[in-house]
Amino acid sequence: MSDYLTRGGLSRRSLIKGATALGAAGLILPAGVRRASAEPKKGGVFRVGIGHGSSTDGYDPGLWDQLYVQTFAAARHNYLIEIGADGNLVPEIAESWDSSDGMTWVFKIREGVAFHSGKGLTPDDVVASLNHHRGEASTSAVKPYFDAVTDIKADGQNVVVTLNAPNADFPYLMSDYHLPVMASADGKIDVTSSDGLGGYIVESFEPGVQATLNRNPNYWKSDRAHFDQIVLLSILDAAARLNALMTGEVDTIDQVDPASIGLLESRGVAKILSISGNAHYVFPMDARAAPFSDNNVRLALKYAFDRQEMVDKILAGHGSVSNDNPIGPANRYFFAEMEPKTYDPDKAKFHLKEAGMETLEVTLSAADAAFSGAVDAAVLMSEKAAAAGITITVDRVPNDGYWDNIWMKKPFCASYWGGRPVEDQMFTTAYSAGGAWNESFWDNARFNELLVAARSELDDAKRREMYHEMQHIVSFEGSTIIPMYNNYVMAVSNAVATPEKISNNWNLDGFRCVERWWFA
Amino acid sequence: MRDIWGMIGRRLLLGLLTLFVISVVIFGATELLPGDLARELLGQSATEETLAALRDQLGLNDPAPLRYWHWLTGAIQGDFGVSMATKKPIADLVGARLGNTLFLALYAAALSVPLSLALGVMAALWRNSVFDRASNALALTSISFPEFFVAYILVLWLAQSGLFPSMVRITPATTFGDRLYMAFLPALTLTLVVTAHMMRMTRAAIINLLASPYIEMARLKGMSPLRVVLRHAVPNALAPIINVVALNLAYLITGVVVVEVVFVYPGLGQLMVDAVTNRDIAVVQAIALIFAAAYVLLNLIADVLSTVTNPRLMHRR
Amino acid sequence: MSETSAKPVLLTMRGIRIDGRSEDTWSPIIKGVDLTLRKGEVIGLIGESGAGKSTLGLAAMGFTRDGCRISGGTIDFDGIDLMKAPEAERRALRGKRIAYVAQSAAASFNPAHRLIDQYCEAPVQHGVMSREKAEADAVELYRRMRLPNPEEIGFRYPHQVSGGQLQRAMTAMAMSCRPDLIIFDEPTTALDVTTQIEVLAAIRDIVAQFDTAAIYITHDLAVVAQMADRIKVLLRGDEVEEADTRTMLRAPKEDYTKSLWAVRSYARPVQPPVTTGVPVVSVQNVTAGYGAADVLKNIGFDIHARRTVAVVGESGSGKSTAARVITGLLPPRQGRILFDGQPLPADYRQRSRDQLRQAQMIYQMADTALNPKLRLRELIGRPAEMYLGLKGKALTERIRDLLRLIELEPDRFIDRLPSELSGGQKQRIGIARALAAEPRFIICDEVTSALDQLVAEGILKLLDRIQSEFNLAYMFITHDLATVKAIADEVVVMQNGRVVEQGPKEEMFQPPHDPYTELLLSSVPEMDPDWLTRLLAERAAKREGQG
Amino acid sequence: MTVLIALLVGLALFFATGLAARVALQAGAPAPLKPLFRDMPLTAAFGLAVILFYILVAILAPVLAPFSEHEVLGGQYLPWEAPHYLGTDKLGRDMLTRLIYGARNTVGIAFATTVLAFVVGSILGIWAAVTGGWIDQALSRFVDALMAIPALILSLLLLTIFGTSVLTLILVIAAVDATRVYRLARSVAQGIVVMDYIEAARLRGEGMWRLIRREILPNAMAPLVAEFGLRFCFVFLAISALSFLGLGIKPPTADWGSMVRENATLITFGDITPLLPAGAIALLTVAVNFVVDWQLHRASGLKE
Repeated sequence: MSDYLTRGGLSRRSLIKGATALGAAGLILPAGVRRASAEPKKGGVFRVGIGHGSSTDGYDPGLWDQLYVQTFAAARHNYLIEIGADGNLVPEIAESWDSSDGMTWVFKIREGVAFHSGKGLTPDDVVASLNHHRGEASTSAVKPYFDAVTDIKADGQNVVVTLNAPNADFPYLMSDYHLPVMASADGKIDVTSSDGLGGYIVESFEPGVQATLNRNPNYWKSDRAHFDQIVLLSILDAAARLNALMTGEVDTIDQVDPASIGLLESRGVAKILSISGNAHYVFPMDARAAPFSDNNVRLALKYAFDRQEMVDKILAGHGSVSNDNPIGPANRYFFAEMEPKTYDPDKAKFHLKEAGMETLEVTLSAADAAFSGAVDAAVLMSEKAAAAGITITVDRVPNDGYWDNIWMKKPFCASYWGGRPVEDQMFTTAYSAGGAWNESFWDNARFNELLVAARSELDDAKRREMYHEMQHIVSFEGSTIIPMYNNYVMAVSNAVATPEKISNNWNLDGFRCVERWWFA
Repeated sequence: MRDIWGMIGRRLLLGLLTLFVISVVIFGATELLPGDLARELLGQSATEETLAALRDQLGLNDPAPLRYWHWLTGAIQGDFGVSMATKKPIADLVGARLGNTLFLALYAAALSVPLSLALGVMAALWRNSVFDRASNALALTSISFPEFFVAYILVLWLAQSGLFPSMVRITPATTFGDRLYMAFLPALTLTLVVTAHMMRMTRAAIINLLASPYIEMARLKGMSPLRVVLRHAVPNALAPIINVVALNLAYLITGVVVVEVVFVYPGLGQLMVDAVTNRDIAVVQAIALIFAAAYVLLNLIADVLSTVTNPRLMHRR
Repeated sequence: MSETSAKPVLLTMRGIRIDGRSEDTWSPIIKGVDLTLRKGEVIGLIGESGAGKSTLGLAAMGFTRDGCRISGGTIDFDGIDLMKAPEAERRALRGKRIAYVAQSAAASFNPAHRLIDQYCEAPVQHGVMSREKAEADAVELYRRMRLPNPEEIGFRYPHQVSGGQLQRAMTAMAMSCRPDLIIFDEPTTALDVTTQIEVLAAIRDIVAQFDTAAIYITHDLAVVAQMADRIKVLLRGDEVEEADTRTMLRAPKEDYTKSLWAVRSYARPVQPPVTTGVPVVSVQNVTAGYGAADVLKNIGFDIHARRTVAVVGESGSGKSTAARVITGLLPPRQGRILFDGQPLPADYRQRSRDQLRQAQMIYQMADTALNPKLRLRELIGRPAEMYLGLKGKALTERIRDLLRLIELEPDRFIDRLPSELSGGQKQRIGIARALAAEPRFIICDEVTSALDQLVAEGILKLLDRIQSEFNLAYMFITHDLATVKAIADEVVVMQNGRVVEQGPKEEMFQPPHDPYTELLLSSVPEMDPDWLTRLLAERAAKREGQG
Repeated sequence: MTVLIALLVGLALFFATGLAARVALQAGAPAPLKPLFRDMPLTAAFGLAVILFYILVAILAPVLAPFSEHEVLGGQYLPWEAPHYLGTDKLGRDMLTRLIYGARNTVGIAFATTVLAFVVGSILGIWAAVTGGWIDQALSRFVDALMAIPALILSLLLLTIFGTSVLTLILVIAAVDATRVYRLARSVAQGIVVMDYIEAARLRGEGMWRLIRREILPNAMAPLVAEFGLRFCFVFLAISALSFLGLGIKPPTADWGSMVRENATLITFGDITPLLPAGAIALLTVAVNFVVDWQLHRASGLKE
């Protein structure tokens, strides 16, 4: 893991200019998996079984929320910027980008690219695509990203975005899966249209069931989109997904049930791809409410369970221990040297005593909607905490309505984060005071101060220092228990070949498996 | 025959009343569910601001009775509206799924009804024999495992060996033969689930009659046991058998969510669970009414058949 | 009735023993009976319920009901050993050479099939004749059985045909293969007297025409006297005696047989008619019915204390409906019921508890009138507890008194369930339950018609005794004129919902009669082997005279 | 081959248990009950033995179980060897212990639910049959409407609204089941209310409660008991189906339905683990129905 740190020497300039190496990819190929053939072959029907999908899935990018629509979008759409397998920002529809002050961002739009409908791409399409997420009437989930955006306009072949404050990481936002470039008319995009710039053209789509797409013969990338046809199947049941893979109904599945990883490997019909990233599971505590308002209580809980056991049992080893740190090993400024927390009932008791308590009784609300295995993780925590005099009552709540009734409503619950490519985004979203999704309602003056400072800090070493301090604050004063980073675990049939590096920023090779993989 | 048409008319009216009650119950229940469509659509990434905007767009800010009234007036005019989530007409959304559901239900019925009737008759014929006890125990065992468990076992035995596909992918281009082949495992699972009930009822209905004087009469006329059961007992046991078959058919249409999930079968059950989860009330209502209508109609058909096959009701003095 | 002693023997049963299983033990039902039957001969089997008549009759077909087994003896039918023959061979005989006519044709015809289909089943399945020929044959036999519309009646379902006609159709069906032997198992017991005549006549003629041997099972001596050449009397699985019909009627040897003969002689002393005083119950101008149809049309009669009014009529005459009106289960459309001169609310739910207590009812079928899950203690005790407020020891004492009153030993019976009683005992419990309320008026709805005559006699005597002891008024619903003779003070004859005749008993049994009463009276079988022949001749003559 | 051997072993166990139970019951039963057991078919003896065994296990769970119900003892999926005779589950809890406690929780909850459904359903059903008129019509139409909504979806709705505590789980499943019981009870009672003894009781002026409780209910018991057996088992299945949708009994409570669900993916690999709880449910179902069949047979008076 130290690899990440030694390679972290990014210059401010290189960050601002596109297409520069950034961190390292977290590909961990299991032993024994053949190296993929270097030269991708064309052809075949690639079927993916995805553990998400709902009848309400649609083409409105503002409402996308899960892997099915994300992968579906990646198959038919292009974005301004792609995050490469190794974490690089790769130009996609934006040929290049630049900013002189971090406030005015100029994206040069690629020429000679056409939508599936045959309509040529113009910068106006890009403006309309971004504007869909802005403004009062927008229902987009990423509307907050654009709070700082004061203006978006087309300027010749460029699109110029103006911010109200400098943000060095702004290009990263433009890679967000909510922001595909879509065809526009009269300054509006059509959210009921499947039309896109991507490598595959939609043939049929039944929400919650399947989508079939055919290769776009006019795709501007020649070294991508190798399959003739792709089929995305929504298979919600974990066992059904496994069965589908084992009986050859699909070529790839996501979210392999940890319990069956070993058994699946031993069958030899498929290989497991276990990609470590920044995704992590969390148990936020409401920092405003007793007893969690006392940091000693929070620390007691943080020492009262066995992180390694959780990684072993909940993730079946496909993940790594987190030190209550939302910044993952794949991030640039990951603070790996922070003193680890181990299961230490005495230390937990000590902190309890500091808080003036002999015993502690709390209720932890969890549902597998939060993350797969959340209830089990809560039970494990509860069992271990008993030794420290802490009684955690696990309240398994319905999956249905979890995000509405439990999350950010109950004082102690389960949640997850997909991880964010940049520290600022992660911290701003979930840890800054008043942040929309500050799920622990945590408010730390020093942290808030550092957050603003780091955002516009130009010196990389100072920036690193600031982010390290912030990670330490979150870890030891924060109100969020983060026991582990979860790998993205997929299983692919032996017929499928993958590049050597598999993206770790999102599942299924950053949703791009449909574009990057091929049949051997 | 006049009587029958009268009965059908009355029952249909009553069915409409039932549908109305159900629509109120379902609407009320979905109203009581925590959260709403906007919240579900935006999921974890919802903020108060985006929620408010989406709610406004979806018309969720109207009071509940008003929304119900809109829905009801639309429904009465045959317009079940559009899915609030996808903006597609409900008819499009539900249509294909309904076809799939009916196909699977009929498939499973075509397997299970003859099977359970035959087993039931044989068990009654050789009552208390080894065959009777064994088929009874087997039937009981098959209903005492959870449906998804039965499904997984069948997949383990019949799909992993490559005999049948473990999941169903139906497209408009799928031929009927392919459909039969692909949907075999879900249909078999359902068959195992419903056979026991029908078989036990058939057996009981027949045995119940075996003490009748006319059965003794048939035996005293020198008729063979098989003929006694088939010709003399079965026609009189039809009413309870038809009823239990109707009940199970209704189950096959309305109660197969779990099997649909396991075999990735795009049926109505999954769609309804999905719609409930998403609080897409228009879809929930439409499917609930389809289910209820299926139930009402099947019961009606059962009653009509019971009447038609009962000479006492068919041929009045 | 022909001379048959010279004909060859058809059926020989020797030392027949049949066991029945109750719980887990086998107990004998038939204890070694012999029976010999010649071709064309009719033997009457007579005895009370439990005598084993039907069991023996069925055994002649080599058949036992479920839960029974033949444990000894031999059955030889025309040279075939039915005990040793394989089941298939026995099955081939049944319906073809030995046929069966059941007690209730309504229950024994399969309700799902037309009569003709059921007729044809045996001949076609046994390969005796083709379906077409069988159908033609059916019409012929229906005609001989004097069924109306013989061409069409076969195409009806059983429920569309009246009981008397069904019974004849069943006899025709039994004849379909021209069997050598027919077992008649109480074929007229479920029929009204007037209908019974026609069926008896038809059966007798057809058996004679085809020279078929028959075993005629019945509990009714007068009936068997008309039908049988010989009579065999059974008692609890044993043969009491056997003799040819006339000898048996004239000079029975055994005491038991004599006691059977003697039943008919019971009649209680005649009470003078009451003309003054307020009747306990007065039915005034009552019209009532279900749906649109009136079942009762303007009927009225009075019942005085210590008097029994018998309401007589055939099924469908409205006599039970009258009882429902009085009890308040069926509020009348017109008319009213007075109790002690005071009008009763029409609906029982509006009556006071005391009004309910005053009028009690005893039902025909004790089986359905007593809750099978309650013990006698509660069955009898409940009215006493409810109406009289008795509790604990006083209640138990009262129950014991009542049990003694109905001649049941309290210690043995108080904690029994109805299923542990005989038919007569059950009916006594019904009486005790009515008495427990200390009523003034009791409706007895066919209370003896489901009972053997000896038992019925006991019940009638008990009712008689209780009436004088407690000063009760009885309304006695019955179709049986013998019962009327035995117990009534006054008689109300009903037909089609109307009262055709009413008055004191002596007047009723003396001419001149209303024509319907005349028909009823003349249809009661008499213990004279020639009665049926004579009656039919008389009626024919009368028709001639009228024609 | 293994299936065949398992079948043979199963059959042998069945006969052995049945015979032993019959002998034991005859020997142990009080004198008045002895004939009851003497004539008992082997299936019923087997069923009774199994039920007694389950009850015993449920009552004695804390004594029998080698570990505590939800203690995490070691690694996940440990093999079947001492001290974990049936291995451990995915959190490292002792499988045998979980199974034993599962008997207590699952059977207890299923029993409470079924009893509740029967009390409510049969009383309402009989009441409707006795009363008739508009009350009967209104109740029956309402129940019809509820039955027309698929049970699983109705329970899903109700549970989502009212939460998934054990109490609501019992109430909701009982409510859904009660509609089925209502229908049966009503139709059975309709056959009984026309009996003369009911007429006699009405004419006597008996109240509704007494009519239901003393006059009708005892006579409606046989079909109700038969239904009870099946419904009892359906409750397990309902709970496990709800676990499938994430609404069953809450962890860390051991419950067979959820245990099957938890380990269901392992079936794909032919692993026997999920068979244990599923088998426990199936065995009990079969046992209960064997006993019910026997009781029905006795009640119907069919002798063969």
